Amino acid sequence: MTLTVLTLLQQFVLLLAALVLFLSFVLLAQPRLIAAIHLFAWQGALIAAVTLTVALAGHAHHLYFSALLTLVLKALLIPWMLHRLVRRLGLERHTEALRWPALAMMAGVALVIFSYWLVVPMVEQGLAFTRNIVAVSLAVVLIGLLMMVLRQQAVAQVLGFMSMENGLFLAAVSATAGMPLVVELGVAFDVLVAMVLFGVFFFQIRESIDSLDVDRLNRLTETVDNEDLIQ
Amino acid sequence: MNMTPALLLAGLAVLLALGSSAVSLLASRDPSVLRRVAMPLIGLSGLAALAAGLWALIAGGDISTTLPFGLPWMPWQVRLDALSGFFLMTIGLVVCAVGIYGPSYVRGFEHGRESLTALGGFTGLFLAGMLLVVLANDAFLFMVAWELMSLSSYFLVAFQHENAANRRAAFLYLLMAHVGGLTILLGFGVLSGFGHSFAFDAMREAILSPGWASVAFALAFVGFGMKAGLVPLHAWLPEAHPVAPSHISALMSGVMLKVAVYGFIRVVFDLIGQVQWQWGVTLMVIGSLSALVGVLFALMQTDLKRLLAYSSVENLGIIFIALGLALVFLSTGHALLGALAFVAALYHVINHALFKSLLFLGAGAILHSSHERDLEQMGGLLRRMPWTGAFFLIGCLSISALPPFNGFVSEWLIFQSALQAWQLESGVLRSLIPIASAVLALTGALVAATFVKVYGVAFLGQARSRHVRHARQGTFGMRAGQGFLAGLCVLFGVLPTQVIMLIDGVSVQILGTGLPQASAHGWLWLTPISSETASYSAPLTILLLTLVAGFAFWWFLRGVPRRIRRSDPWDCGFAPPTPGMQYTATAFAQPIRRVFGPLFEIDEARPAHADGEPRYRLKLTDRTWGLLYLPVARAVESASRRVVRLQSGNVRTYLGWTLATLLVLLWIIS
Amino acid sequence: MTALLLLLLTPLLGGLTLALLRPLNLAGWLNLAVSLLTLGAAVWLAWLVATVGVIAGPYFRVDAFNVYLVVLTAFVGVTTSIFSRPYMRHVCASGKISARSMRVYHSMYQAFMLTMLLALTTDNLGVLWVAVEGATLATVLLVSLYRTPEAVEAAWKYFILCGVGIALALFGTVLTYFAAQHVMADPAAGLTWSALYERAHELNPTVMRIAFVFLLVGYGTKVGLVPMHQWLPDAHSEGPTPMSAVLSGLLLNVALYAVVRVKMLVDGSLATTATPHLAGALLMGFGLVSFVVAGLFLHRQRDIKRMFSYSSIEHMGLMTFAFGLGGPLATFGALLHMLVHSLTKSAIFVTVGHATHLAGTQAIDQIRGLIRTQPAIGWSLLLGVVAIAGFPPFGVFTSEFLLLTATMQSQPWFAVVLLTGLAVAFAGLFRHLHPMVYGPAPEGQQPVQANLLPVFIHLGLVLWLGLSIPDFLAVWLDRATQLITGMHLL
Amino acid sequence: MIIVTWLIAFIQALLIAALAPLLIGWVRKVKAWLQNRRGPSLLQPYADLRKLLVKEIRVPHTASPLFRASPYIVFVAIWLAAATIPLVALDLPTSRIADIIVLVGLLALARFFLALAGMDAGTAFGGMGASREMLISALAEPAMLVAVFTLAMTAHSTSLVSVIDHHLTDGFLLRPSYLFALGALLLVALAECGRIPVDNPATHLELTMIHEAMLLEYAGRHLALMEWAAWIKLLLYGVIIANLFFPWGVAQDFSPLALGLGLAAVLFKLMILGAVLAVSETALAKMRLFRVPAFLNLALLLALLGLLSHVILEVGA
Repeated sequence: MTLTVLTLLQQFVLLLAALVLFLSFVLLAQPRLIAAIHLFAWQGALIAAVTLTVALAGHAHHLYFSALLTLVLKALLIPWMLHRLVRRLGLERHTEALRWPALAMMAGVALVIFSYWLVVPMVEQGLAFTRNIVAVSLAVVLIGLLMMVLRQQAVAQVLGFMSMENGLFLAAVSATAGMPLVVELGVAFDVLVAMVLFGVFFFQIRESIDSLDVDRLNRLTETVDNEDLIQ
Repeated sequence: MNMTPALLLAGLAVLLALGSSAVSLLASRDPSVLRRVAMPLIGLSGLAALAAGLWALIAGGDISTTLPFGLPWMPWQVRLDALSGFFLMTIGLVVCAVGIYGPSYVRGFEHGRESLTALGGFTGLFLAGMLLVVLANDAFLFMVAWELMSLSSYFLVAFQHENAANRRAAFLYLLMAHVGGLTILLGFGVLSGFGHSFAFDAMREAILSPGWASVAFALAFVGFGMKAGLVPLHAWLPEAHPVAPSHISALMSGVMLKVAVYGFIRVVFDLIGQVQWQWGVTLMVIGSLSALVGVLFALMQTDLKRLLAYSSVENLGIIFIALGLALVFLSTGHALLGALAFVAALYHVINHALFKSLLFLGAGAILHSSHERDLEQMGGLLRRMPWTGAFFLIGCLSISALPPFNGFVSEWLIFQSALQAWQLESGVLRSLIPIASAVLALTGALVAATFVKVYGVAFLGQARSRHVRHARQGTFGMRAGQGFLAGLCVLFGVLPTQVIMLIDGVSVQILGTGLPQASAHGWLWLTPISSETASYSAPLTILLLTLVAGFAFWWFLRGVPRRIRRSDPWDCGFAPPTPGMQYTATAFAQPIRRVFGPLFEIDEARPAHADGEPRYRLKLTDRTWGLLYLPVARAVESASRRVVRLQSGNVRTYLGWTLATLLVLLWIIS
Repeated sequence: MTALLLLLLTPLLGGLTLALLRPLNLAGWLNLAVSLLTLGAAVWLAWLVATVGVIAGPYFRVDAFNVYLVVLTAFVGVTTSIFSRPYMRHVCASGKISARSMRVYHSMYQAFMLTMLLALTTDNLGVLWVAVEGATLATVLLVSLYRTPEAVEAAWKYFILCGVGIALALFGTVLTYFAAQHVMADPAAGLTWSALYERAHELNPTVMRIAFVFLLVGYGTKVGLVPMHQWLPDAHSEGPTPMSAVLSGLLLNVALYAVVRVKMLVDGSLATTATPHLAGALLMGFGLVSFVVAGLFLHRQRDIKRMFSYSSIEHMGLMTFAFGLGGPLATFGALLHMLVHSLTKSAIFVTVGHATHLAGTQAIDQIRGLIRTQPAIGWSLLLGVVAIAGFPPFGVFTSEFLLLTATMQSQPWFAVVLLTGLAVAFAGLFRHLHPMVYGPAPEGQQPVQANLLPVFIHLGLVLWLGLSIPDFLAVWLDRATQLITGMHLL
Repeated sequence: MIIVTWLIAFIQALLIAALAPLLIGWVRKVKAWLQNRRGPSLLQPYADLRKLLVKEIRVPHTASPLFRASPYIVFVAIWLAAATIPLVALDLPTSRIADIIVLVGLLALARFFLALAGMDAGTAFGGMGASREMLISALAEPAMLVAVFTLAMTAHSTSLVSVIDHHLTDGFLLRPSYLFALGALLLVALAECGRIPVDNPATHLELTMIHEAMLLEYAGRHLALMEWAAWIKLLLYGVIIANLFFPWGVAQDFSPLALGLGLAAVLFKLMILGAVLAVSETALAKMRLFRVPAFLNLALLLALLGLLSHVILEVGA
């Protein structure tokens, strides 16, 4: 597939998608929370931009609305809430370095290649353009998950979760010209509530283990020696 | 002859059993209700079952109907035919005795802490389950009844749950019963796969490929064998049977094991149909093993009820040897011989039911009056409880297969069928079968040794402990229950021809051939094959025995002064013996323990003269524990120990699992 | 349609009212009343479905498959609220939680019911997703209700794991939608399950495969399939007991329901490809693994509620396996198993609630001699476990009977695995159960004021189902079987 | 005719009881000769019996009624068993009452009560004797049965009459199975009748007693019955061995001549056997108890070999 066959807007979409992917890489490696939150906000903004572009391209009117929704939710509201939480938790200065950043990067790259390899088989019925978008968004989702695996800081984990959601949005808008409106709203509502609850939990966790290091949440486990079965 | 009344009677038996359990559940306030109402109902239910069974046996033919329960597309189906009738009769006989015996026995629990509600309720359910197993005509009802039987008997084993050993026994029992039940279920799965239905009729029609037939046979054998307590799947039996209340032990050993035999016969002989000689050989090998191991361990026990439980293993082994013979003969086309072995097996089934429950009831009577299960504490009970002593003696004689009692007849028949091995074409089988019968002979002799030990130590000599010295005669009900069974033992020994004529219908129905010759020479003579081959006249034997004994008695007493001087035992002129000087049960078994040493895991501590208070300690354990059970348990333990690492407690690890699963699946599908 | 609206609006309004309602003892009763009303609506709906067949509308579709789950959900909701009223009052009185938390509890209880019913009745995959995610959000606060460190930790794990899982499910949904774009005349209908089901064979198999993996992992996390199950025991053990009852009894069912719906689509789409039974195979694999692993977990439990949550995982694994196995017999068995399992398991959790109240702890090795102290509780627990272990005459046996025979007929080797797993799980349950119910009671253990009505109702029903399956239910299940497998059993 | 046969059977039974002491006397006499003693007269056993019968009876305090009943049961069981074997004539009604297995069963019955009686007084020696007796019988019985099965399978019948009949009609054949079976039966007979090298009927040395240990407490008439029963048992084994393996001379019809011939023949065979027994008892020494199992395993081995050689060598196929 060469770019030449694509319209300008489609090329633009691809560009934005690439940027989103890039941002989630940076997010994965970013040690400082505040900066990570900003990155996340930018990612949300990019998603909104993608939505807008697709809307322009496809004249799908409800997409304007969802672009707006995305912008407000992902680029403004959630980052602001996170920011506030971080400040109230006094974590502005908090930094958390990955143990082996290079390895993490490699893993991310591997995930990208994997997701591309995964979607290659769908060649028929002119999926060519959307296919790659799907690959990118899949990669974003997986990297988000990887970030949740690698980061032991609760807020960072939430960021990973949210960037997964970004990947989902990307797929939804770019590959399928947007989900039905009800679903969009429902999803947005869920994400918002989730964010609120995350906020609640940060405080609960901190008051229980006065830290936000999820590795220290290890009370509930199964390691005890029972007596023998035939006793 | 019309079969409907038989079916009605059988239904009545089930209802009475359920009713008795309902009564004791509802009237849980009053402890005496179990004694006054529930146990008599049990007895009546047994009576009804007995009548139904006899009717079905005499009438021949079969009758079936459906009950408004079960799966939507297949209601419960019940069927009463000769085979079910025979086992109904067996159950009925024992249950009658228990019904007579029970009331005064359970009185002992009325002041205990255990709830009699559970005892009565589950006794009724237990009985109902057994009856339904025998009546079931489809796999689903069969399994429901089967598991109901296991479950309720489990609750009865766990009845006195204060004692940790009982809890352990109950756990082991239920576990193995569950596994066995599931195995049987899988066997039915195979059969229903070929028959396209859970109904037995469909399975009977189905033609299985030999491979699948063998699979079904193996599953049934393992499942029912586990319930019948065949070695090496017997470990639960000597644990569970003794700890239940004695009348329940009688039911479990005397009847429940027979229900397992019924299931095996129903599935292998009736449902699978086309049999293979390899199955017969398997049965004979396992049966011989069970018989030998069972009796040897029985001989080593000092706990009376445990000893009886082990001897049940032995007797079930004998039954399965006979069934194996039947399979071999049938598969090689000797229908008549097959029928002979089959009848022998059934005969032993009912005999064992009679004398084993008699012995358990006797043990219960001892336990009831002296609170003692340990042989080493007993002695001289014959003079304390003469009736129980007499009945117990009859039980011992019957179980030791001594003429003219019933145990002898069945073993005689088994020997007869084994001796027809010369008719087989294959030399291997010809030489294998006599060896099995040699094992049988050895078993018989060891059983005699076992019960000489039991009777001699428990009932003869002098009491070895105070509470045994003050044991009292049981109530009339308890004596009557034992007397009933003892009388039946004698009857089944003295009139074998009639019994065989009764059983004949079963083999005619299942195998298509009976034993026409058996009663050809009148009720006096039992001639299984022909009068030239072998003949036995139990009535004449006992007649002559009594005549000659009487004559001799009269002869020797005539004239001579009837003065008999009581004196201290001479005992080679040593000091007058104290109870402590008597031969103990352990001592009695010592020579045989030494001869068959390798079979046991013996932990023996012989004290040196030096140490202050020398005590002799002996502990025998079943080798199967170390060979089979503990390894399995350890395997499960280590597996679970490994598996729990999944639950490491770290949320990131969990997320890692999710990611990994996702990637692996994605990789798999593309 | 009115019935449907009533069904959904009742818990919604009830939840809102309960969120505002101050007096506590009234709240308990109101909760019960709302649940009862919901049950009434559910029964009405069921009656309608029984008479007119499928009730379809925009975004909603009620057929035999989900209507019986709807009734089951509403029913368990009622019985659990019967139990939860005195229980939570006792908890509140003991000062473990504040009045505010009580309000949260009651409103969230109804919110949970709402999401469950919504997820069941909707015809739209997107709405289904929203509802399931909503269920997570509704319950996560309840898990952390007690605010103990363990509770918070459990809630966090529950939240994160299920959130991630559900996000993956959303991606799967998006992919499905993406595949639907090219076959649907009206793109907006691209998430309507019934529309998709009619044209399933046209959906792009490659996309559907990937989508299925995401949906399976996503909803599978909520079903509690190994190895995504880790949240389940934590959430069950740390949340309030009524919550555990409905989680085990309902949430898992609904998630499994979602998986099955998706499987039906994928099967249609893959029917013509080289791997027509891919979905079934994956389900069987997950099912068996969960089944065996959970059985092994049972052996090393210290906490009674954790133990029973593992047993839930085990049974969900069994059902998943059965659905994967396909075929009318297995499917019928699986549907029946859903029913009896949730009835039995919620009954067990109710009893466990009383038992822990009695012993004052959830630690297995400190719960002793229940039968001695309070026979009612001891026997209920014993019988409940007996039922869940698959002993007749309880209904679990019937379903396991069908499952095992079906397996033996189509996949004999798996039958052996199932046999082993059942034995292992049984041993694991009873080795812990025995010392708890039997044996002497510790000093000074006093009986508690227990309300075992729900237990008796549930066990009674399970017993009834074990003895005979009533015709209307049989017809329901059969129609559901026909929907799923395309074949009638009766 | 029936009456006559029953009469003959009855007479034969009495004859066995009457002959048993004589056989013992003969064995003792021969032993005495072998030891260069004159020894007691052949009829000494009868005298012993008479003496015991008139002596007063002592019963230990500790004994139960079973103690007094046992002698009768033991005696009758063994006598009945002996009555069913064809001593002089073949086809007697009594022999149809019980075949070989029943015969073994009757002997087991006698042994059962003997052992119980030994334990009844509650003395140490009684228990010891019972325990050892049961051990030996447990090992001897299978050997005995297997040996008998060999014959039974050859004759396709377990009835002694048919076995002997079959043997007679076949005439003299060199059957390896018979050879092994004969060896087995001889060993078993030694063990069962408590003869050297398994047990020593003459000793009362405490720790070596087996059979005698069970009779320690008996006196007078009871003792007489027990001893007599033991002698009949010896005779019974002798007759079985003699008539099964060397059946020639047994009367096949009831003509007085045949009967007389049969009696003469059986007496002759018994004389020979008794002499052989005496010789072996003089030659051999008594074994330790725990070497007896090896002895009896040899018997079982012989019996099994006999069976297998019958199955493999003689039937073929």
